[in-house]
Amino acid sequence: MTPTIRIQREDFDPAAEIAAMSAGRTDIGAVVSFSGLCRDEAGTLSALELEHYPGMAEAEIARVAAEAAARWPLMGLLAIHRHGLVRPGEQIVLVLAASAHRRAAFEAADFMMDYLKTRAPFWKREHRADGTLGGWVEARSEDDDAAQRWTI
Amino acid sequence: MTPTIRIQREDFDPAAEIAAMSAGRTDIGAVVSFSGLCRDEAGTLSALELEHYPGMAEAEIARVAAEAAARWPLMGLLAIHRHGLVRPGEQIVLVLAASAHRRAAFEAADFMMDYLKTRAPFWKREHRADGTLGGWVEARSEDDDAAQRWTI
Amino acid sequence: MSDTPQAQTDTRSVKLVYFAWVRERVGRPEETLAIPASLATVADLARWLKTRGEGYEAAFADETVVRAALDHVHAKPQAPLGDAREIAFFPPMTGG
Amino acid sequence: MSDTPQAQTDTRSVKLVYFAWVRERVGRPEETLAIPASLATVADLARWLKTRGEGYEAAFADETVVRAALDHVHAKPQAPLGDAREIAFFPPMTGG
Repeated sequence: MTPTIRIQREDFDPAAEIAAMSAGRTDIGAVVSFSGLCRDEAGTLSALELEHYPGMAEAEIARVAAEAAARWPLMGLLAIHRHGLVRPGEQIVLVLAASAHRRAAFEAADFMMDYLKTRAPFWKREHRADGTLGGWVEARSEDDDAAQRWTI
Repeated sequence: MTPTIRIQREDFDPAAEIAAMSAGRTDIGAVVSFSGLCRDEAGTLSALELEHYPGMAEAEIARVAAEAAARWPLMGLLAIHRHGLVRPGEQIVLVLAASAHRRAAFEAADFMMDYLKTRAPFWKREHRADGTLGGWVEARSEDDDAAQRWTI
Repeated sequence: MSDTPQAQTDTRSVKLVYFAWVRERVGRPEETLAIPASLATVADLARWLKTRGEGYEAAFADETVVRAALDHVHAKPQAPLGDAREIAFFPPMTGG
Repeated sequence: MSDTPQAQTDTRSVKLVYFAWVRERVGRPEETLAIPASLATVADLARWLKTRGEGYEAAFADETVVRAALDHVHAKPQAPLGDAREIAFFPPMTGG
């Protein structure tokens, strides 16, 4: 099982990715998908700008994916993370995990998201609806707490 | 937020359901989907036959969904469960949960699946690849254990 | 009711429905029966059904396995039957 | 190295890259610098950078906040620089 990692400016199609992961296979019992979307923060946000560290972003997500693949019996694992400007309602991140049984698929997807949040080198900055440039989004300590649920 | 519950013989399209749940909304930050698929059990299975208790199936899933909606701040919740004959590689069940933040979406989808497994009145019987009718699938004690992770 | 002498002859009509291997062993998917009004709980009813023949005996052989629902709501063995109109018996669920 | 007298004059060339508000405060996305070979750890390098001007001082004001990576791998403040060719400094990540 080779994880698929993509860092891209373009939007993506979760449906196509889900279909591709299970196409022609009859040993997969569970597919969990997580889609992270840009919220408009009650109308105050016009876009999120996602800066990333090219090279390290791919490498770090690949390391987290390899860790997930070592911990759970996965039949498919995919992570797509966008960079650049993302508008409210648009997708930012997609994680898919497939396994014979649901517990592995749920836990692997949950684990991937916790580690993407705290280890993948991406930084969000707000562009406000009033045309001004907002600040950099601050890391949330609850994200660190979430990642620490997993012993790695 | 009114949960959507569907019990049907026909297949379903997770992509369309995911799209419908977030269409035109800019307050959703996370969508988790779970797709349960029919495995071929290393080629020994030709189909699963799903018997259900009409009326109670809808009512019970609606109760579990209402419990999930009371526990997590959800912006969308959907469960589709098929009955009748399902072939290897085909979908059996779909759960979608949407929220502002990922933790609620993950937990609600996970909770829904644990309770669908142990409380929704569906019974699986195997149709074997050699043409014989297999036995009724036995309930797994680990499914009960999974459901008991949640205090309700 | 069960402590009055006439109670044992009182009956009431309920619809019983069966699923999966309970249905197969009983030999029918549903039936409407006049059950003794003295049956207080789900377990009382299951024990009474067991006396109705081999199929029922096989279905309810292990009383701790068969599950029940009263009017579409899960019910434990000790649950009172109340005025339930439709009573279901079935194996542990295996959906999802 | 740091205990030999000549070490302080030895230098080696590294590529430094900065992201998000660290990049903004430093005033550039990257630079190649000759750094003293005596700098043993990530924290040593951060403290040395802080002496290079106001922008650096602002970027590294709170040493416990800025994160680092050595050749694309996360590194703690006490991590030895080793022979890393590309050293990155950035705020806590907020992707996902």
